[in-house]
Amino acid sequence: MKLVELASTIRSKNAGVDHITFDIICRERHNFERVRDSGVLNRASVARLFGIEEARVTDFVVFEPAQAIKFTIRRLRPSGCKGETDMFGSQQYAPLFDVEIP
Amino acid sequence: MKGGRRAMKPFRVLCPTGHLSFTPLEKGSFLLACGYGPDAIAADAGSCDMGPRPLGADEHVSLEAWQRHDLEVMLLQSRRLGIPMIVGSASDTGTDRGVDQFVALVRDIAKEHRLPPFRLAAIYSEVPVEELKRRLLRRERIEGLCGRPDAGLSILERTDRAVAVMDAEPMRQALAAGADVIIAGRSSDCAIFAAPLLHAGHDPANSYFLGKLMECASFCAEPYMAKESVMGWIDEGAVYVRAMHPDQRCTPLSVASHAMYERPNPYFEHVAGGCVDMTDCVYEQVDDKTTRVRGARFVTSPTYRMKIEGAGFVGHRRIAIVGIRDPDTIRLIDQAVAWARDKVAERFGPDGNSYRLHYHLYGRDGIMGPMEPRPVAAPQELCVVVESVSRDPQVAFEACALGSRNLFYARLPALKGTAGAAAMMSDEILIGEPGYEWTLNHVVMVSGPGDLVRTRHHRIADGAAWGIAR
Amino acid sequence: MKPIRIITPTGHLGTTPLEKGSFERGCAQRPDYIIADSGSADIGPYPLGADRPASSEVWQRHDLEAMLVAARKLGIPMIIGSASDTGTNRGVDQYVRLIKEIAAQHKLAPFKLAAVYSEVPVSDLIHRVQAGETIAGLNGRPTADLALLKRTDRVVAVMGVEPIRAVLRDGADVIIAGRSGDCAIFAAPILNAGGGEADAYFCGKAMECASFCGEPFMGKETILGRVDSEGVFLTAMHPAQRCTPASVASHAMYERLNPFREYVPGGFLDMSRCRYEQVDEKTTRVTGQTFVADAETWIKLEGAGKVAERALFILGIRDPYTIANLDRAIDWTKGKLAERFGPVGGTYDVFYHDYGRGAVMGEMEPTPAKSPLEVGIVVEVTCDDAARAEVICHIAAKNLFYARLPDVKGTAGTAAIMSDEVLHARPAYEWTLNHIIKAKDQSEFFSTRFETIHA
Amino acid sequence: MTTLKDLASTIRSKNAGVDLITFDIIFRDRDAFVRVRDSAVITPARVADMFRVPPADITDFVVFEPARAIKFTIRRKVPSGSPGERDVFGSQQYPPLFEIRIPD
Repeated sequence: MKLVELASTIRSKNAGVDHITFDIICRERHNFERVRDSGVLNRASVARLFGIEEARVTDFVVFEPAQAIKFTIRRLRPSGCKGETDMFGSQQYAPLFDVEIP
Repeated sequence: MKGGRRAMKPFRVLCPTGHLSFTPLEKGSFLLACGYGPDAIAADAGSCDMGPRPLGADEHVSLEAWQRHDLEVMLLQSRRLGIPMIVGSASDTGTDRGVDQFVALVRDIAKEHRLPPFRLAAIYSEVPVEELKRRLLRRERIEGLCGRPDAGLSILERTDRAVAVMDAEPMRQALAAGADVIIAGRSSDCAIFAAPLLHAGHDPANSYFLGKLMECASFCAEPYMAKESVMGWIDEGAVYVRAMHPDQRCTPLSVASHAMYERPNPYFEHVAGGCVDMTDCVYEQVDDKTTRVRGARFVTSPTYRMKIEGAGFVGHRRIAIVGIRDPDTIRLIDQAVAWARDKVAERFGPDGNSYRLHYHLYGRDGIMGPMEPRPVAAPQELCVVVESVSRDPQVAFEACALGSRNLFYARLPALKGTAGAAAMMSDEILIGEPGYEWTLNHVVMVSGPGDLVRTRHHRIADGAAWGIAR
Repeated sequence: MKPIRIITPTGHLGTTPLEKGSFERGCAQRPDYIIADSGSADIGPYPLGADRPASSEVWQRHDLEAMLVAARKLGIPMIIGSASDTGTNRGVDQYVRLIKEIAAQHKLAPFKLAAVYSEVPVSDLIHRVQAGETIAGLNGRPTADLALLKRTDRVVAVMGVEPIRAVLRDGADVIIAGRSGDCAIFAAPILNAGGGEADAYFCGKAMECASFCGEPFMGKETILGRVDSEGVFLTAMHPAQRCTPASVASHAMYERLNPFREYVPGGFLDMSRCRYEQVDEKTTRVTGQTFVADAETWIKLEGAGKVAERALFILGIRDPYTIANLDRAIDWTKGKLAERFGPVGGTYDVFYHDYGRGAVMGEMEPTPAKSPLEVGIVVEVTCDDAARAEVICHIAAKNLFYARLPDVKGTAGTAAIMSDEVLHARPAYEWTLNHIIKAKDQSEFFSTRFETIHA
Repeated sequence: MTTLKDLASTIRSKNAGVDLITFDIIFRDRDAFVRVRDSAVITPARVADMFRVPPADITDFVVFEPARAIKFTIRRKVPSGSPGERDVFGSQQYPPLFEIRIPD
């Protein structure tokens, strides 16, 4: 099953000027557990998905209260630099949709 | 050609550029062509292609440095060879401002190069909107072209500036009066070349037809090159065009292809006094670089009708650029746009009241709009360019800002991303050039070309006087 | 402690107008404070560096008017943080002027206004570095040196609760604060009322984006927050919105690297043991948050500096051959630019944002579309000189229009020009400072001015 | 399957004045031209349908032998360069013609 079918929210947003943080939130408890326990999402897999070095993934947290998985990456360039295409980092999450969860 | 002059060398017209000063002309092939003994140098300096703003705002789009460059190259050769130089549709639009600007440039160049005195004819064809209103009051018809309705008072009220498009006659008369240099207002492209040919005694059919072939300079040759010279002449009832660049040729295919370029129909070219009929034209290669065409006819119109072009200010423009990568937002983009439009309407009323909003959806149908045969339902990425127009600059700003930022806040069912349904390239509202519209693409009936066209003759002697003083 | 109730109508005052319906419902609850954050580092470095608002003054006035009139009618204090998007001195002064104008327009009875300034002169920081003080980088940034400070045009310090607590104690009715920590403007009155630090900061953290802590998603709706001895309570005011454990917990982690910690001057809020409970249809209670105090006080500094002028041009491409060969076409045009203006990346830079093929994500796009039907291209040129940026941008775009590729069948123009114009974009700025500096106390970088506003 | 793009050497669109966009399909190869011309696949009705315009908005449609070309012209919904313009020169309106199938 694809992540998009299990999660209720998948989003990205600036976390300060140097980071973009990603939130994957599941409204259904069993969906959250399924995603969490699958182990498909981890530092290495998200780094691979976005084509960045793993060291850029500064945080990776399973956040039980929100039934969420949250990770943060250091931006390739700070927000709003010349050449910017996504000032708020708010459209970087789409590739997560198609991650397959067994 | 008339029998008595058959022994003479045919009258040759040289065209160095298809749009004087849009980018600088190429000197190499032009100077080469000057070595072939042209009898006139002619070039078109205008176009409707740049949209209505240059005419409406009465501005030129070409850089003055390039205008000066092209006029200087042409003027020096025309004075050196002692042949007329004719420039039509001065300064992109052919308004009175454009004619005056080119006349001033020619004066400056003459002075700088201390050219011997010469005669210049400035031909004006701007039409005051008041004059058109008077015609309307006299119940004269301002007839719409291309399916446009006839002009009424309301369309004239929306018009800031109008020009009449002259045929060759005013330029021919100026040559007959002894002009060495002609700076003309808005002119039919082909008329600029037809004028010296008519003055030399050629018939209108071949004169206008040759002008049609030559007006874009090397566009009638192959391989494709932008701004190279071509030479044209009429002999034995046929027209000839020859590429001047060493690597270019005029071939039947290249010439015929150009004959149909940028025109709705390949067979007819309308000018004020009539129409060139090219239906029976025959194209033949006569030497490596030259093509001959025979068979053009001229149908004189029973009435003399001049085309009027007009443009008017529509409003201030503001632009915002938004990218979207979320597949759900992309799938529901029409709803997102409707949401954003509603937010603007809440503040300023419906679109069309004090503002207009345009959403350009690059990735779906941003280029072709409703003409797109297969708009992509779900492209991977969309670029939304939000464009607002209003006579009030503050309304234009706010409509654009609300219309773009609310894409970010759009409430769509089944949306997974809640931090913003859009990516702002940068959170700024760009100031576009003011918006204009083509209000007039019409014709009016006139008694003759002199009805709307005025000619002023000058003697340009500043350069010589200055030279003698030294 | 005595219970304290706060409403906030918007997560960023002025960006788009606040929604009046739920705000009026919030006012009808007779809150003790009306508070809103008006700024963000989210809007990029330009507004700070150039010292210009990102929002329209019309909308700023709209929101301030709604809040001021309601606060004076209810007789309660109103607090605005990070005035005019960036919280520079210009922003504070602009909001003070708007408050005066609105007071005059509505003939409001006299009230006491406090302006709290937070801008730090770059020269002051240069002196401090020369004197051996450390300006430490956050997020892996290196320590600030003189070269970095010289590239900086403008700096604000981010205030914590102390400067706001102080003016509240001195009787301020309306507070216009410079750059402030988002949760500090909410935490200050709660602390003054005797609330604990953990609850005060958590309440601020949950409320700072207004209705973002409710569900379903809505943009600018009012939220009511209450702190008492039983914990923090959050209630959505819009009839169709609720605050649920999931929505509040989700928001607690929003826009932050780590969902459990929120750093403020003097320590951090630890949310790792928070409990979220639904207490009624629209309200969620949160307990279990703790505050970990730090012996030292560090103040965050934000700074921005100008990098270059910018010019833009918009084109579209529909021809599938040009799209398939777009990289070649772009390389060709870059080569033409290099012939004329020297190497790209030297005295100028050019970006072809090719929407349709991965412009939004750039290098991070895992699956760039190979042959989209249509590509929208925004040509961006940056250069020190605005006129030169315009010329280069014009040519960078027109060369794409004239690019000749061997297989292309259209010969009248390889691109569609939306409108034949170079758009003058605002200059490019960079975030130079995202740093912290040690302070004697929480008030060191901030100054306060009181004024009585007579209509 | 042969498509128009396999046979034509130039397929282009361009403004023809402020109210019209004109389309040129040009063949270098005479046989290709004859094949497309005689197939009668490209007709005013077909292009009106393809570009979603009423047939009356096809102002001209000509098989132009001297240039080995088929040429037609469409009336613009809005004059060139008006606010909201997508393609001020009309120069990217031709690509849908590429995929027209030409029978053997």
